[in-house]
Amino acid sequence: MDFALSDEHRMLQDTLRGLLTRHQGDDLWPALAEAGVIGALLTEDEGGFDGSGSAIALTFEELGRAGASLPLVAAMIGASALAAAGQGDLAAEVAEGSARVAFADAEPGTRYDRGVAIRAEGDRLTGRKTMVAGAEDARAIIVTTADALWLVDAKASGLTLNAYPLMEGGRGADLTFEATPATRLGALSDFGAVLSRGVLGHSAYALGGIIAATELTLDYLKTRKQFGRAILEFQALAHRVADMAVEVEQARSAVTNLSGHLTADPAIRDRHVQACKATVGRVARLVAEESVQLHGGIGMTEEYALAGMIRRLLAADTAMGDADYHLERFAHGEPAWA
Amino acid sequence: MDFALSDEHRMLQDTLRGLLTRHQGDDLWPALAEAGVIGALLTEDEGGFDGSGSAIALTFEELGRAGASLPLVAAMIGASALAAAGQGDLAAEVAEGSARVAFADAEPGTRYDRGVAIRAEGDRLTGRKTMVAGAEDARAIIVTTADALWLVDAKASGLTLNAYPLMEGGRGADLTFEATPATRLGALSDFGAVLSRGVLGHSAYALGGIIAATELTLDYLKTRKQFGRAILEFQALAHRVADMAVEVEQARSAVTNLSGHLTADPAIRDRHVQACKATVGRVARLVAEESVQLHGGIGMTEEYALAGMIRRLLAADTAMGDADYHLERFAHGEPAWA
Amino acid sequence: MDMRFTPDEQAFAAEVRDFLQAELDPALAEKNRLHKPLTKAEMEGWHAKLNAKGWLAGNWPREFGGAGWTAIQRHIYEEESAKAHAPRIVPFGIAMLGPVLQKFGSKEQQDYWLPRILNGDDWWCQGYSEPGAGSDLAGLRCRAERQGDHYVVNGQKTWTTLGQHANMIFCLVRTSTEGKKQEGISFLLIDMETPGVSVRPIVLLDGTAEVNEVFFDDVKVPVENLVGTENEGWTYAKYLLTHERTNIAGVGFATAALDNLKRVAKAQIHRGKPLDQDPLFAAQIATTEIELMAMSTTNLRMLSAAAQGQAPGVESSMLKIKGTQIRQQLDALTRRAYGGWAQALPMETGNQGQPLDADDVLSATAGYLNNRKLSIYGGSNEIQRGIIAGTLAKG
Amino acid sequence: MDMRFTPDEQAFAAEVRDFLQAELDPALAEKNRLHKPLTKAEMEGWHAKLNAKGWLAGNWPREFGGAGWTAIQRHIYEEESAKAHAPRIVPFGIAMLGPVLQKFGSKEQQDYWLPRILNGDDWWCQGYSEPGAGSDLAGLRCRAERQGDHYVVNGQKTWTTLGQHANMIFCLVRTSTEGKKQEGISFLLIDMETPGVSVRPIVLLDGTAEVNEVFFDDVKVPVENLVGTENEGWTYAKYLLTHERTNIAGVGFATAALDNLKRVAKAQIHRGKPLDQDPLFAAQIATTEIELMAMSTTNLRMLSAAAQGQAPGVESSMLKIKGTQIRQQLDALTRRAYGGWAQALPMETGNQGQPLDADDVLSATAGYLNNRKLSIYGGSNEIQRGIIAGTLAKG
Repeated sequence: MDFALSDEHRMLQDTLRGLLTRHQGDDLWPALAEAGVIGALLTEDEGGFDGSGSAIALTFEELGRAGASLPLVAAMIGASALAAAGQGDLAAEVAEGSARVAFADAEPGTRYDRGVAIRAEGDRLTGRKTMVAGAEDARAIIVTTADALWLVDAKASGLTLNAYPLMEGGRGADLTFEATPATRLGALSDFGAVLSRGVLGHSAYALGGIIAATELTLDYLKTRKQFGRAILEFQALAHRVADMAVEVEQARSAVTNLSGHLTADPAIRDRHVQACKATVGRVARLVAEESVQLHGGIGMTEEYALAGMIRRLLAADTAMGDADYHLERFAHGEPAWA
Repeated sequence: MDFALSDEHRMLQDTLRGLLTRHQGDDLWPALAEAGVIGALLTEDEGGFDGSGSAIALTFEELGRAGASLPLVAAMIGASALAAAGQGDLAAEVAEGSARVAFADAEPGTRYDRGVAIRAEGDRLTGRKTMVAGAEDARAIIVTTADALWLVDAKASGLTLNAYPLMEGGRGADLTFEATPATRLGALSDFGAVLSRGVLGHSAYALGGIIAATELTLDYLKTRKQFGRAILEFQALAHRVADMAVEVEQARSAVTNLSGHLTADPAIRDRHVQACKATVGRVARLVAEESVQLHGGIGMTEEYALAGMIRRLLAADTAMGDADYHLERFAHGEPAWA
Repeated sequence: MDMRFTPDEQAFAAEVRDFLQAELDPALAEKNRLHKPLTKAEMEGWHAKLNAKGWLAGNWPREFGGAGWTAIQRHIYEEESAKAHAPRIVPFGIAMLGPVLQKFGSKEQQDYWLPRILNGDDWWCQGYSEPGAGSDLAGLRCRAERQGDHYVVNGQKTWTTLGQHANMIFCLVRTSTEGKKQEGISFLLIDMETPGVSVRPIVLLDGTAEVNEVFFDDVKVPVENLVGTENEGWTYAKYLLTHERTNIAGVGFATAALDNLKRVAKAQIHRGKPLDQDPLFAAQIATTEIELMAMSTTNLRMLSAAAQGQAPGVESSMLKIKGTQIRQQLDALTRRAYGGWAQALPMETGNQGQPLDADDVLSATAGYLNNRKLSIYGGSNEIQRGIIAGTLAKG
Repeated sequence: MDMRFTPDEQAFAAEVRDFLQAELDPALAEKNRLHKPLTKAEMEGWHAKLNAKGWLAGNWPREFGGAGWTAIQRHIYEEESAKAHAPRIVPFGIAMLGPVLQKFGSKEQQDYWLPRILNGDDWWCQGYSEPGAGSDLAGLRCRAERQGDHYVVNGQKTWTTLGQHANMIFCLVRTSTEGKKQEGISFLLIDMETPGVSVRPIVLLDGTAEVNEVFFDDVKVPVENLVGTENEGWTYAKYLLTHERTNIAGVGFATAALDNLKRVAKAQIHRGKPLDQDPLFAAQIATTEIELMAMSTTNLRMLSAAAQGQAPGVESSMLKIKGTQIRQQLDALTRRAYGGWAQALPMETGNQGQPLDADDVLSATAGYLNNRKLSIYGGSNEIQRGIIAGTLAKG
């Protein structure tokens, strides 16, 4: 039993921390791609060189700590799904960073059902997807329907795009499909391993944000004085910080569990997918709400670093099914992907 | 709008407080009956002289504050159901305190379903009821089945009784029926008003216990010193006491709501039945657990007054459907009695 | 015990509903329902309609031009107008400054300022909090130095809600540093067009800009703008805070939010069915509705006790805590009902596109984020817990 | 990263399971599962079997007759034995006093007392808490005065678990009132058959009588029963407390409790179906199971870090809090699964009848009530929160 990072992963972590200090915004993606970070998320078969749970978890945790908003989960899911479906060329381009793909999962009018606002007829899609991160920059879009995964070219006929800023910081879009030609990559359940890696990515990203928000809050409470004392000296608040710290460890362990069971038997893996998302989502919201409350007014302001953290935490809970969604499926003993 | 007690009810309250100070144990029942307390729970048609929500709420709240364990809800339900079913003579005897009845509702093997362990065939009952308070002293037993209310004579053939102490302080029994002759009083849903009064009784009793436990805890925290200060001066604990105080008001209002809607349209009444039991049950458990925790070790001991309060609070939550049971029915928009 | 409103009160409720039906522009109500910021003109227009009806200052005595409503009537008005999504009456002049002037102001101040409040001649804002004095309000440091017939004010105020619209601000300022920190505070009325006053908006995490910082740099304020006695301002400040706490439970807002949540849960699909049929979500709605049923009665119990002359105790602190818990829970559930659809936010600053058909979704996210303030401002819930515990400790 | 146990550890786990299979009397396991108090003979019998196997003192080094297990091995033993409902090893001699004597005792004390612990010659109990010194342990007042070659002890101890079976007690006593309250405490071994020692049972709210008060009235204790140095006992006490916190997460107990809860929920009927098919109850079970999955890994992460020599920080406090929350939640759910059937309690004092076929129901109620202690004793959860916050404040 060994929970420490391997030497390779420690190097990857160092690389990431350096990159995230030096690069921001539009600059960051090419820097990550050049440093091989996308490749670290993918196996050799997928055009990368690692693709392990540990590599995925540590990469997204670092991105989450730094608050970088990138559709990197989409790249990972995309390259992986494309490779599995025999579209190796595009997968390789995504892996090396020369092409981007988006992942269209959420739909209007439903919480997390798939196929409510979109339907497939033959090899054409009609309907709408929403909150598609990075859609404006994508060469192709991976689309979920009720039971399948599809590939749609960004320039395909009948596809219109309406873009806007996302809560988490990047940009997203509504995609409207009108008999848009699409390639069926396979049944949703065939891509359980791929999608589970997506959940790990979002969860580790949330974990990074949880840690950052907790540290910022603790720092504030240690420094800021009220009634002549550091706020952290008020026992009622100190105990709430302690409870937050306990939950942060729960979130870390949930990510560790999924990371360690990514290649396990699907039934076991899916329980960890659900447990991970349920735990991390719950803790993300708790930390978001408690951080604002413990800060007081300043925690409500856009100027202060917490605001963006809060929104990213909420978004990470929401991506690919929130805590309630996965808890409910866990409780019913249902698979994660069906 | 007036939430104050009427003069009559203030007198009833004074009478009760006096009686509960002077009488305990076996002595209490005849004293209450003689003072007309059972009559206050019943309408004139039922052999009493009041039977209003206010009278019921204040009576059971006082009993709950004093920690008196009596099957008085059974007497109220019994007399009321008997009167409604045309069994006025027995009802009158119960009202004046010369006969007692028990109310057999809970069953083994189920949370709160009725008719799982007992069934009716013709006018005979077969099966088992459990946790029947006051069964040893009862002349007759009111029994619930899946859809009806029955009257069984305590000496009826095929009825065996196995008695034991109840958690709340009194004694109860398992009743085993073997083709035991019974009188069908009517469908369960016909007795919605009667049963709702039972819920009000248990809830107000719990409210009295909630108040008593909160006061005892507050008193302890004010008096007892740790690390050289009164425990209540520790802010983390003081804030939890404040949260308890807020919830006590919620419980009080829930009881007020049911008390004020006891004779409302059944659909509205039932929502208040469910909301009342859900609120009071939740607060009862919260106060029970927080009181023990805030006391520390002494709160775990049988010798200290809290122990009995805790058990009575748990029992009151459990009687006639706990908080979860009623919440679930409220959420589904189901009637309380069906 | 009688839980019903009196016939008079029921008639009054009907009159309020009729008024709202006749006077409230549905477009304005819809905008308000969607948590979209109203313009200054929209708020002033609504004030003018209420003033024409004589209802703008429900809480003021008739002698000052108010409606002289009972606490129950005020409650009824607030409930009905929240349920109809009417704009909230901007509280700074009506609910806060008015009562202070009526109790502690000079005859001249009353005669001059009170009619101007009713007529909308001034837009007031509140200068209480400072960057270093939030929950610890008495720790404020904004200085006012007497120089002849003027005070000269230097310092900063913050969390000044709707200050961007205001031409007047009432401020707590420090006129003495001797004695306890509660001593040496004075209550000043400051014209925001005086040289040296500047306002800077604070954007909140939901993207709105409804609060501000206000800076004072050698601002000259005539001494006749002092309310009451110098260094006695803490007394007036506390008086004002108790008035700020009217309608603290927010039952009407919660009722409107619950209705909206049920509407959303009926429309959103979950596991192939309307979300309100999902046992877990239905139980979460039910839990909150049951809490609201109880709190609503707690609120009435306390109003009724106050109407019968019972001195208010910690009731307002209890209602503040439970009221904000319920509203924040409703906001959280509404946002969560939208699931993966709720990942965008209508930032006021820089409009770079909006999702399609998503006004309600955006408002749910913004409402959730914005209402995190409920448990922070007006005395945070932690401060309220301290007040309750302190009272229980003495009792 | 590798989450699996090593082949050696897996083999050890199998050996533990084989041992439990061979040696654990099913009737004893069942009694333990039902939270029924075990007799002294039953506990001693189990100790003897473990001692014969060399496993009674897993935590002791081999030089003292222990098994010298790693932290992981101890974890595996505790997990497997909890899942099999084996009796818990009575901790006072093995887990608490043993390590203190090994670290701070004289050669004579080690040679005399340690083998007696293993052989079951003595039954030890713990004299730490006092009526006025619970969470504030250092505030203890039980006095020991040196008189020649004896100490004379006067005072009272409380919460002395299983003290009714004990012939020996290790005590913290005050030998000086000078300096800080942590100074002036000494660690004494006291023969409970000495004149002046008396034991009074404390009945708990679940009806059990497993804890006691112990009174000392001019009790003479030979000076050779002082462990270490006079007035230095606080150091030894703290050392003992860190050892008491082994297995603080209670993952094995929680796993067994979860299995039991699922069994009960499958059998109990709710709305005409097995309770585990009720969406609300299933979600509550799932919530707790998910918490346990995470905590179990938190526990292993911390064991693994400790095995690699990382200094322990606030981990044990975190595991104490989360571990007790999970166990108390499981206990609450199990009791609630029985619904209206769970209204009786098996009081040890005065047997006046028992409900039919209700052993499991009674044990659920008793287990729920008894385990409220988990968040109180061994440093209450409030104390643990203080430790965590204090460490974070310094970090």
